[in-house]
Amino acid sequence: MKTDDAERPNMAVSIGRLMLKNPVITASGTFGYGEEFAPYLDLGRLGGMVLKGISEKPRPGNPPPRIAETPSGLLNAIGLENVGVDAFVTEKAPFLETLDTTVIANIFGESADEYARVAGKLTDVKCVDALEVNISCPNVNRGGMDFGADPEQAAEVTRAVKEATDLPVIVKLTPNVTDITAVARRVEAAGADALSLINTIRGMSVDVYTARPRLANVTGGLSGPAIRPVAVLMVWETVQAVSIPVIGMGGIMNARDALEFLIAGARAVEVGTANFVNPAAVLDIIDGIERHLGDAGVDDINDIIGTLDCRRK
Amino acid sequence: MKTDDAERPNMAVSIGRLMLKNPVITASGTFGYGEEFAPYLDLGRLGGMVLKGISEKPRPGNPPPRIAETPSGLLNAIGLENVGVDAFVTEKAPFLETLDTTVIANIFGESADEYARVAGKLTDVKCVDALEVNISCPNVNRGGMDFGADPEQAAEVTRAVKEATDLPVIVKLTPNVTDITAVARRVEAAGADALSLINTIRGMSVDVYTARPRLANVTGGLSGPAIRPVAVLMVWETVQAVSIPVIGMGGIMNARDALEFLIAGARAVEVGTANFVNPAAVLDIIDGIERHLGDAGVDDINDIIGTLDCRRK
Amino acid sequence: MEQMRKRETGIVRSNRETARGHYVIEVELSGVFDVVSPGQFVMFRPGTGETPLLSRPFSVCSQTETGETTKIELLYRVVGTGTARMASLRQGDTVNVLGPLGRGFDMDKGSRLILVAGGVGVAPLIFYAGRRRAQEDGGRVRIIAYVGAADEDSIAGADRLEQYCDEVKIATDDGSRGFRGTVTELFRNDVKHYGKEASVVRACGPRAMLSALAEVLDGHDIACQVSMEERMACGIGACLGCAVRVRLDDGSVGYRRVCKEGPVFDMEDIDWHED
Amino acid sequence: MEQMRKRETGIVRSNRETARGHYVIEVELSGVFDVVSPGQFVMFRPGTGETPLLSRPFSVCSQTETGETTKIELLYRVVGTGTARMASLRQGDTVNVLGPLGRGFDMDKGSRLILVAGGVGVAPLIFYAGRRRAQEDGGRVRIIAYVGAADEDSIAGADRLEQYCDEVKIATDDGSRGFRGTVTELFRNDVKHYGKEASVVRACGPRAMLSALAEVLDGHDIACQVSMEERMACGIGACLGCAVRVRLDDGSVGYRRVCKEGPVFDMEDIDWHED
Ligand SMILES: Cc1cc2nc3c(=O)[nH]c(=O)nc-3n(C[C@H](O)[C@H](O)[C@H](O)COP(=O)(O)OP(=O)(O)OC[C@H]3O[C@@H](n4cnc5c(N)ncnc54)[C@H](O)[C@@H]3O)c2cc1C
Ligand SMILES: Cc1cc2nc3c(=O)[nH]c(=O)nc-3n(C[C@H](O)[C@H](O)[C@H](O)COP(=O)(O)OP(=O)(O)OC[C@H]3O[C@@H](n4cnc5c(N)ncnc54)[C@H](O)[C@@H]3O)c2cc1C
Ligand SMILES: Cc1cc2nc3c(=O)[nH]c(=O)nc-3n(C[C@H](O)[C@H](O)[C@H](O)COP(=O)(O)O)c2cc1C
Ligand SMILES: Cc1cc2nc3c(=O)[nH]c(=O)nc-3n(C[C@H](O)[C@H](O)[C@H](O)COP(=O)(O)O)c2cc1C
Ligand code: FES
Ligand code: FES
Repeated sequence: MKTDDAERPNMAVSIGRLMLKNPVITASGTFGYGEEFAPYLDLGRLGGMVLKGISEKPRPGNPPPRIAETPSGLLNAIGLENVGVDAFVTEKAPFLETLDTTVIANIFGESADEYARVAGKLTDVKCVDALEVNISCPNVNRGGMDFGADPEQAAEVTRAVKEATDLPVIVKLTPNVTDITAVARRVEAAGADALSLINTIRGMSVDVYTARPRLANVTGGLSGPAIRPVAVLMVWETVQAVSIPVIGMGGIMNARDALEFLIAGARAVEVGTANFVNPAAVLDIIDGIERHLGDAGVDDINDIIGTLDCRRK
Repeated sequence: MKTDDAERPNMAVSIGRLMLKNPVITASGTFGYGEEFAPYLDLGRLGGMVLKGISEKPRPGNPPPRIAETPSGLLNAIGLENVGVDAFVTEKAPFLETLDTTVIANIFGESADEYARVAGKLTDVKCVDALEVNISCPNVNRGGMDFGADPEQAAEVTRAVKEATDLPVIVKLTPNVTDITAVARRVEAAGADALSLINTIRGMSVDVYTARPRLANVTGGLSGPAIRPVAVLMVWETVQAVSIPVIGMGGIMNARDALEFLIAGARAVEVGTANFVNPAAVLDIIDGIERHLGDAGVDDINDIIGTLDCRRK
Repeated sequence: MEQMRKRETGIVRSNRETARGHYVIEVELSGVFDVVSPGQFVMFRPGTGETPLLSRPFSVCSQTETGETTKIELLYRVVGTGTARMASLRQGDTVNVLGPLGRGFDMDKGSRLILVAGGVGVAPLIFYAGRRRAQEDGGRVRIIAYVGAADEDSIAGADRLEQYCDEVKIATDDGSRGFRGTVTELFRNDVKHYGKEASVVRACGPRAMLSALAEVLDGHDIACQVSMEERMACGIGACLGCAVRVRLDDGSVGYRRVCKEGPVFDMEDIDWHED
Repeated sequence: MEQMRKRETGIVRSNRETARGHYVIEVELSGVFDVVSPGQFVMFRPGTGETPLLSRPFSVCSQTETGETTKIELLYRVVGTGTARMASLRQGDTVNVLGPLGRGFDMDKGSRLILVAGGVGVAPLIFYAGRRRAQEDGGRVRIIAYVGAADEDSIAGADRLEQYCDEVKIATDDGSRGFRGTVTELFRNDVKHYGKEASVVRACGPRAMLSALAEVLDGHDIACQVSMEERMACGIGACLGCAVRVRLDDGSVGYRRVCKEGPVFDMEDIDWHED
């Protein structure tokens, strides 16, 4: 590894007007509000941090068991437990203000209006640098179908949030759709500044000895290395379909995995489940990417992004 | 394990008018036309065998590399290589006629007409007991979108095949859709005798050292244990959405995995990738299910099917 | 900047089966490892290989400081993929350990201490009993342990408890050793004697056992702390995966994180009624 | 019914690093194992654990019959997950072996045999050379081996070739031993001498090396068989994953399965032009 700072490759990337010191961001719901990880790593080294999803009112979450391990995967049905936007502002934001890290608040709601209200409230919170809009949430006004499953509703939420805030808006897409590029294009047209993907893939698991689901909620969301090939493909397709920046995620455990997404065209990556396996995983990933650039003789991370070569040899 | 035959549990299941001696079927594309496996197991013990997909004309398949391993998964882009229906009838069918096994031919095409023609030709082949219609195939008349991705086109193919044959018709659904139950219901209404699911999930993988896709075809289909939670959920949802029998598959490696699908309501299961890991895997699965029934004091496999208990404790 | 905590690399010193399906693994940790309070746990993962994906939580059963390094012991039962893999570890193998984590038992100050253990729940209670003995100040504490197991062959750790306890009472489901029945039934017969003198209970075991214990203690004025189990992903309070239902001050129910607010809870705080 | 073939359980007898990153593993198989012809391979998988998912193909490097059991050796280089896991296997560990599989080399009958090996491609050629010597009938065959490696430290198996060969010529990319350059460049210098006498070539190595060899042999009347590599899922002809492009009789190109019609092919049957 390079020791001389002057010789170190540039790791900074930009997601529209959002500048990140490096392309490695912690993913929503896997890093709490940062506090829990403070004893394990210098949060200032992160490219960015996406907070646990915030809704208008506090939500208690689902009954346990909430998680189950599957081959190379984690099924979760946390149920979007969170303290609600007001408690976030008073209880969690002060700690985040002390950090020199890009903070992205993740928001969700049960109606486009709720999304807009949460976005509005967070706009004035000093530590929040951008919003990530989780549209993998049932629309109560539409029989519980996820906003993200329908391009039209995804666009509606995007418009509502854009009107409510002047922060950069990243819309987080769900993989549980026939054609993610159709949703991506509509969300782009509705004014999103960037896209992030993928959220978890719907799944379930059965305990065959008790004939019961392994999650109390029956179904959950699958994350972890198992979903990586699906995520890389969706990111690659989306990058080609839109012109706004795309943040890739899904099963990134190490620098090699992160590079798959960057080479496929993601301008940054989010790391989720890996934080559970090792609370300092993101640092290893940042260092590993830097080392890879050094080994490859590349002095700017931006020169790696989107370099996938699909020509037949 | 029970030694006395009289005490052994009943393992026979029926898929509509198709009777299987047990619920374990080998999956299309993972068991060739049976011949390759004959040295490794008594094919007569199988619940059934689905043949490698057959199209009207021979197809050469994709250039190599055609496969790549991912965490707990296998990505493949074989490209539906096959000898074509005529060569199948003359070269492969004679061997299959010597077997005492339920043989299900898997068919695909680039238009509803091609599906119908292949179905028609196979109807008169003595060894073929049923057809499985793979609708995860691009429709050349509709800009290359998979038939299976659109309920309407899926129904059209189903109708075309039903008109061309009097064999039981099992339609094999793709998981790459927003709502698999919508496709399932339309296919049922179009006359399918049964459904099977899931086919592979679309994915890709990047070699970060060469910045090239790990498959020459760039994208491929993901199978293996990684996809099991997704498959179990789709099977469970589909079972509740239709009244025709459902055959479940996706990542079944052992008896425990097979039981997940049966408990979730599948009347039979198909086993794919596991055949590559151990050519006699299906026998272990059949024996394991039988042992499980014995341990649980259940004397008929049908008493396990659909017993999933989702009530909160 | 203050000293960062980190996931430590450990070396397996020994790993042996002590009762049917039950193992004790001894791990030497090279980094700085905090003093563990009994009831605290670690997140444990074999150092190589990709299965299992997540670390698994285990109560610390003993801690020994040896100059630069710390040795900890975990007592575990093989129940699935992770513990099966763990059982295949051999001397010299590398493992990852994150901890100590969570809230341990409060050290009691009474004159009588009652331990109630179900299965591998004995692990933190061995640690507790040893620590309690070591901290005796003046008056000797009388320690009585109740240990439950499926059968004689699967009683793990009772011998270690005997080093510290005045009495170890055993219950087996099939009666192959000691009382025939559950450990809470055995305890129920004795509980009426315990109210008179200052007694506290420390318990660890499957939820059903702890729930039965809550019922046994109901109406008796005996303070009890229990160590709860729930599936965990992170172990550090971030994933919200390990929720346990508790009774809140206002009488309503809510969730707490077993890894952070627990694993040890005051018995009366847990909502035992349903799950 | 005739004897069924099955995946055999083997026990690791030894597993040692013989050159940088290169190992030789010796496995004892208890079941009936067919006589392997040099060039045939086995599908190999550690017997426990879930990583890797699929078995990996390895050419057999030697086979020894010892009464009821068969011992085989594999020579391998660590390049990824599966081979890394393989390198961590220890004596006594259980493994799964399916084989022997595919089409091996035709045994030559010439008076001069030329072996061209790149990297671990030496494995089946060691086996071939040994078998060829053992089958000598009357006239002695002259065996000349060309072995290529990255550098001196990563030359694997050349010593074993020396037991059977009259001459072993080495090429290293960095010139740290023998000729500086590729093994095919080294061979190119000699090829003109070989046409006169009945010579055959047996080669194994990376595709790029075999492709260069095809070009070197072009125009020379020397029969050559090559062992090809392609990623495999099943190893028994069922998945169609291991396709290699070949020239068909009618001049068009098509695919053949490396695991079934190969891994050994006549050099002129392969379509070297693109992939
Ligand atoms: C704070 C804490 C301390 C623990 N201390 C010990 C200990 O000292 N010794 C010991 O043997 N075990 C202990 N456990 C339980 C131990 O973590 C599980 O047995 C282990 O995670 C199972 O992993 P596995 O991969 O073998 O099983 P899996 O394959 O994951 O599951 C097998 C079975 O165990 C159940 N299970 C899995 N994880 C848990 C869990 N965390 N809690 C309850 N049930 C679970 C599953 O539902 C399933 O029925 C503790 C758990 C917690 C939360
Ligand atoms: C018939 C045959 C015989 C072989 N004999 C030997 C042998 O004797 N000794 C030996 O060391 N290796 C041999 N190989 C190659 C060996 O199978 C691969 O090195 C091994 O599968 C890599 O597994 P991995 O999990 O470590 O690597 P992976 O993580 O799967 O891949 C690491 C790298 O190796 C490449 N790779 C993976 N599999 C193959 C393959 N089958 N062919 C070519 N490249 C591959 C990948 O593209 C990747 O770049 C043989 C291959 C075949 C087909
Ligand atoms: C326990 C858990 C909780 C999550 N909570 C949220 C959330 O609140 N909002 C959100 O947008 N995504 C949430 N996610 C999804 C992750 O941010 C991420 O999209 C997904 O896990 C895929 O990445 P990974 O494979 O790296 O974990 C959660 C994931 C997990 C595992
Ligand atoms: C190499 C390979 C080839 C396949 N070919 C076909 C095919 O020709 N037709 C088809 O319907 N499905 C095909 N499939 C899909 C399988 O039949 C099955 O749906 C899928 O692999 C999921 O099951 P598994 O996880 O048990 O493998 C193929 C799968 C693999 C891995
Ligand atoms: S295990 Fe993650 S919050 Fe408790
Ligand atoms: S590896 Fe499956 S056909 Fe060759």
